[in-house]
Amino acid sequence: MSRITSRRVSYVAFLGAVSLVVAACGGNSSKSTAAATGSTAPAAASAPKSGGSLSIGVEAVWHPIDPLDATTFTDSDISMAVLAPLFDLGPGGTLQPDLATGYTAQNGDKTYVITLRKNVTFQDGTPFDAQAVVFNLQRDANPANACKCRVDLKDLASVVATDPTTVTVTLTQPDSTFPSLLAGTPGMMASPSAVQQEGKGFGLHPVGAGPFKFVSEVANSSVTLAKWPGYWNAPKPYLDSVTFKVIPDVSTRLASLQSGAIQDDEDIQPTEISTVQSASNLKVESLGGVGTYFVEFQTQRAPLDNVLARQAITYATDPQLIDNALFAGKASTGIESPWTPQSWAYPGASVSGYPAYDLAKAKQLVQQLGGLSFTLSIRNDATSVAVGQALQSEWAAAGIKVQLNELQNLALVQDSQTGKFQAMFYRLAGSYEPDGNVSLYFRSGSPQNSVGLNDPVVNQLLTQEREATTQAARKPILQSLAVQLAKDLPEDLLFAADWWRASVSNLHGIPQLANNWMELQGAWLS
Amino acid sequence: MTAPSPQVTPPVKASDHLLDVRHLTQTFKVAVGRTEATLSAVSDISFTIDEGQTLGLVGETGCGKSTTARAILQSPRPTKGQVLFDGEDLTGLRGGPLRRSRRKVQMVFQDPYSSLDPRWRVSDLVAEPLRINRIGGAEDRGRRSAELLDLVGLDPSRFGERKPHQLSGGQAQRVGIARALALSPKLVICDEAVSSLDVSIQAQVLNLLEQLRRELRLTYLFIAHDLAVVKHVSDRVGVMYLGTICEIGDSEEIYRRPAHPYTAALLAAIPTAEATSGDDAASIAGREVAVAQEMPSPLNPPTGCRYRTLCPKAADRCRKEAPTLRSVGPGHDVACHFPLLLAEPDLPGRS
Amino acid sequence: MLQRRSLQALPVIVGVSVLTFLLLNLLPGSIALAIAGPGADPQTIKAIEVQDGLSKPLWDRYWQWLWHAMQGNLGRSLTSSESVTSLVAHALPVTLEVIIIAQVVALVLAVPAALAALADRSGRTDRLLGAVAFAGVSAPHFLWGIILILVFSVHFHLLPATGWVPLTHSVGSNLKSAVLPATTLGIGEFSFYMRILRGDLIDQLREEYVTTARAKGLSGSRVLVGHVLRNSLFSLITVVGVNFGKLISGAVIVETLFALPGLGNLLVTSIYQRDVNVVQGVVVLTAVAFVIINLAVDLLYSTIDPRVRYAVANG
Amino acid sequence: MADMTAAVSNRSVWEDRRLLALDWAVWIPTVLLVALVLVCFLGPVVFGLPAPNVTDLLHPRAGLGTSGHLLGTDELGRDLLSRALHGGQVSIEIGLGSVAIGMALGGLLGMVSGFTGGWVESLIMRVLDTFLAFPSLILALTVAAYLGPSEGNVILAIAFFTVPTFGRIARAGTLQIRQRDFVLSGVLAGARSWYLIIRHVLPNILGGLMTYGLLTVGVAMIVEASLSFLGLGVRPPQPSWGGMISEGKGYLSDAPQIAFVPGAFLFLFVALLNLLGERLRSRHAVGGER
Repeated sequence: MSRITSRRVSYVAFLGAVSLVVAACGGNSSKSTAAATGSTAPAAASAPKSGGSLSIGVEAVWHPIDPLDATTFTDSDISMAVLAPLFDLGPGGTLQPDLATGYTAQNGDKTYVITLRKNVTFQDGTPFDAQAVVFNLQRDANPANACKCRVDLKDLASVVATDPTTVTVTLTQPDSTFPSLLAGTPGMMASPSAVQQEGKGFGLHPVGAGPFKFVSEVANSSVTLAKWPGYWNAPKPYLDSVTFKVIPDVSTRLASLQSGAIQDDEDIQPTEISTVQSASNLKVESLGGVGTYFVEFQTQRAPLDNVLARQAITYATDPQLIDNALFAGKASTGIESPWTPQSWAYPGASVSGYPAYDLAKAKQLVQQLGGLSFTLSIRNDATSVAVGQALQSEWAAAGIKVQLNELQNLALVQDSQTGKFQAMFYRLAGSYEPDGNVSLYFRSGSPQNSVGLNDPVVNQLLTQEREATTQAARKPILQSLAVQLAKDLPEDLLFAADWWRASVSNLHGIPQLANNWMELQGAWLS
Repeated sequence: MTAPSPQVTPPVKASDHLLDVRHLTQTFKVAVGRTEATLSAVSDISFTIDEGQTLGLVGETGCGKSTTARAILQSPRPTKGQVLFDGEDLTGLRGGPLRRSRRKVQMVFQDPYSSLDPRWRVSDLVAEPLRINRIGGAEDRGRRSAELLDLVGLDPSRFGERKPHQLSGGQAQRVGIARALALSPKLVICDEAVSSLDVSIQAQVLNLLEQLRRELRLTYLFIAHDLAVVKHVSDRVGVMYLGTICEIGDSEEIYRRPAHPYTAALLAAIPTAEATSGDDAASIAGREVAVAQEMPSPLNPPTGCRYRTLCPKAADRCRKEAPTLRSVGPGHDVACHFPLLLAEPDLPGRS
Repeated sequence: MLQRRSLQALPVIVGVSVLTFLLLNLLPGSIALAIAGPGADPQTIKAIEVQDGLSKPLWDRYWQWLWHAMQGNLGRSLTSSESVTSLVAHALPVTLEVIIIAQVVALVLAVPAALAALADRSGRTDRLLGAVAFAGVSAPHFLWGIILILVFSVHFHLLPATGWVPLTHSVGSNLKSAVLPATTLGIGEFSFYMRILRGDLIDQLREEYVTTARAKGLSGSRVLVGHVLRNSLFSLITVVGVNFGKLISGAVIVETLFALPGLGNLLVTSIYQRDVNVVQGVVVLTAVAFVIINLAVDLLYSTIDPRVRYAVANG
Repeated sequence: MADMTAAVSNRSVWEDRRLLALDWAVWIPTVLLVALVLVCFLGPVVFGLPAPNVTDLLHPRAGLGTSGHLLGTDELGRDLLSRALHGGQVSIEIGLGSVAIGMALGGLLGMVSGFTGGWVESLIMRVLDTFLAFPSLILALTVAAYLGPSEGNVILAIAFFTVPTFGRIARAGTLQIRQRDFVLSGVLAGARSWYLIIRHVLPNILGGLMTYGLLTVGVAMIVEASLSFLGLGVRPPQPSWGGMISEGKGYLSDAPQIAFVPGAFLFLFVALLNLLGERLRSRHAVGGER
């Protein structure tokens, strides 16, 4: 993470299926306590103050502000402010009301009845009602619209407006996670009349029911939003205007924060934390993370089709050393399963059977194998290059020879999806819902099963875990899954993919959502 | 042998002369401001040189002498006309045959330094033509190169290893001559071969050329802007003005009885016959400047006779009709409507 | 001449467009996947391929692009679906402003520096300025940029480290946001211009007319400024003109570093996103601009200076 | 434009070596450059430096003067001096290699087009103009992105964009040389174009090309750095000066040496090249001092 150049983009760009994976951690209990809950005011004693404008430095550019196009976190952050979702994903993954006030599950999680907030209008004056929700969900699910979020809605059977404030959604198969999806991209509500009027150009003139109105954008540079007085949750929003500025380079982004050009840096390097902490006018927040950094192995290709080779590599890996050297020891290590300490599925720092760092064992295995050499594919960003080189040297100590194959993001993603690699350093955005970290990637035949895992035990555990309804029932199944994965070893886990946000000390009221999206309606400057 | 443009040029006839230039024309396209114009550098000139003879070609700078020389050598090719050398039309040849025929015509250049690659040693420069034509081995060529240097009066052991910039102008020109002789040419074109040299050196080089002609039975086309120099070496003299030949004839005849007003003007500009071999190069240069200022542009030559704008005898006819060369005596042709000889009542007899 | 030169420019522009097209389409990685975003299902990717005509053969797509381009339609961005012309229209002023300020700053500093160096020929000032000029061209742009950010933004908080305020929003803030990038870009140019100008001035001083002017009793400084500098500046201007093309490359680095929404940034982002239409449009427009500037400089040069002519050799 | 006209003159700098050797502005940078090259290529062995890619994750970002690491270590604990010297090898190879290729190809095209004239010249010049009209860094960027990261590919990508300039310089020189009488003299002696190009044109324009080449080596090294800045340099962990600077860019506040050590090497080397190239070029220009 020396330079988490595209941390937020890559969450999406790296492994995709963001919307499914999106439900993220949020609740880093230690640091984000008071600010954590939805739209409530921060613990700071003083009352929120209206006025002022906020500039946020973001890494990635955005797509048109349209649920159909949203892929990056910047897309989501802007959508949150302009369009607003049906639900918010609060800390610990609890659903909180936004444009919808609640839901009931029926028919064994196959049917959901969603109740909507009354007396809400879109920014163009048209009413927000059940018809609008039906319109949006159908638009997102229509294959012709090629929504990037369509994978979320693939089980959608029907959407019906039961009455002006009630929508009934029927699925083709039970899915207990469906409501949380409505806190993601599919839940973003665009004004139907504006969509009809603008057609493809909607994303350039987005209209929603969110706290801020879209004012203008400068392509690849900035988006400006202004307070919308008609917002249902008056007196929010407090800020008069918000500007998102694209600053792709990590160090220049921090320099911008230091020099006052922006008030919030969405993503700083771990090595920069101390710099920010020492500045009196800045503060840093850990946003935690439910994703992980890991090296994935192509288990169908020599030489890593041999589990002993994978064990040797994993034994030779010392994540703590890399963390200390590159990230000032700030990354969360002790990850031996696909879940981080932020997730309720976290099985603890040690998973039985997982080959934790042991150089002697690694050497012995390499000897037994008669040597081991392979290619590690990495993205051509500074963080990946640094970690890749560190891994290379750690493995070299055990006699493993590695060639680094630096690729542009797109080529890397494509190689991953087509299984054209031996080993690949990767980062998974992670999902608050534990299933999101595993079933897509390890179930036989899944298109995203790039590691080529084909283990009936894993498949069965994945099915069991989905069918179980309560956390208590699911947790032991997930524990067994972790143990089975430690045995199969499709990935060498390094550390949690958590991130840090730096901002000026007088910025308050941005809650920590589980998916790490930014909700700005409660933000204010003192 | 094919003529380049059959419709324009008459069929090639065999020639008794060593060099027979017929209707030679050379034009260039040049940019003037933003438009393109045609510069007619040489316009329909014809002359012959017999074996062993020297033809002097005189005229002021810019009159087309050097262009003529280069057109004869097909570098660049003339726009129109034929160049018969040893009975072969050079304009019809290309590639290997042209290279072979042209070997017998060599050139001595005005600026000896420019004609010698500054990076080569003298002995190599002289031997290069042999090397290009793969004549003899390296040793033979070395020997021949030494002979040639000897022939032009340079001690091969002293000068062979030098580079051109370590030579004086006269020495460099001698190297140029030796190089031109390497392939035993029949015709040597001396393009202002002495004009860049000091006057005292000029005489030495002229004497050398004269000596070589006798010893090697060479034929010269001797180009110069200085009538006095030409007179020394030429059997016949041609006078050029603005791309045309206005008078051609035996050397003595031309000097004694110029028929063209321009020739007369040129002769009159030579201070005295005795002084020309002396050291008044300055006056020659001065005269050149003076005339050059008045000379019309070859981009837009006068109609009719090209000399009429400066001619004291110009009449209406001169503007309307371009004079052609016609005989005014044995071997003496002039292109003028009112030649001086005819104007004179008692025509001196000739022998 | 004008027609001839313009006709020569045409194949160059077509050549550039073919080259870009080939380069972009031969890059590894599917364009449709780039648009769909990773994780998209095959159906979506297929839909995008059909929608954007990506499944057609390469030459078909090129002809289609060329046909539309000739009608002034450069297509739409594959990622943002904004029209390429409007993307360029937004980005161009930023790049132009930075480049122009960089050029102006470089020139404004280079002229007095060259004169000062000349006045103190081979002296201390001359050497010092010479050293500065050498330093300017001896390190990559981004190294100077990083140093400038560290000093002026992070340490002294004088100027914003990054970002861009359009001229239409606030002239003051706009200039503030342009200072560092333009300076970064201008450092190399200043060095270049100063050295050229100094050399040219020395050459001019040797010319005959200077001696004549001095002989006529004109004062040294009068000759220098009135004649010599004027002549030298003229040749400098032509260099400046030609240099615009080179600066586009510099802008790529500077805009990435300073997060400016200019052409360079647009180009790099688009290359990474495989936004073929945008890259194609920007590169071709840049080439057109380059060709036009060169043409203009050549014509200016030949019109004003009678010594320069296009001699067209025969054969 | 100014570069091209100065590139060729009657007398070449390489000609009078004795005179050159007496000019301190020529020999000081030459000696220093040679010394720097020697240090880069032999230094690691002579000084017994640690291997450039051996990491010490326990002691990353050591400062200058740390025992065993004269210039400190980088973010992975690798010896910066060793990396800077090895990186120098790569950078110098890239600089020289790309210029050599560019000069050979551009020189050949320029000479052929200048000497031959006609449609051959038009064709070659239009192709070169095409590459010249392409923003050079973008060209290198796309080529590098296309070929993938490796030292050889970076050399090719950079060579690609030096070709047109060398081509133009060679052509301008050839046009001048072609008018000289010794070329006509060669033609009259029966020489073929190839012979004249190789034996007479090339030796006479080589000095100008080499001088410009010297300056271009510096430019090529800077372009390498720029490509690395954009993530398209040589394959890690192989060091290059440019790659090291961009790697170190992330640690400017707490370990500036990671970026500034290779930065200083690059700066020194390119500055010396510029000094030397500029001096040689000024000797070329008619009239001497400049």
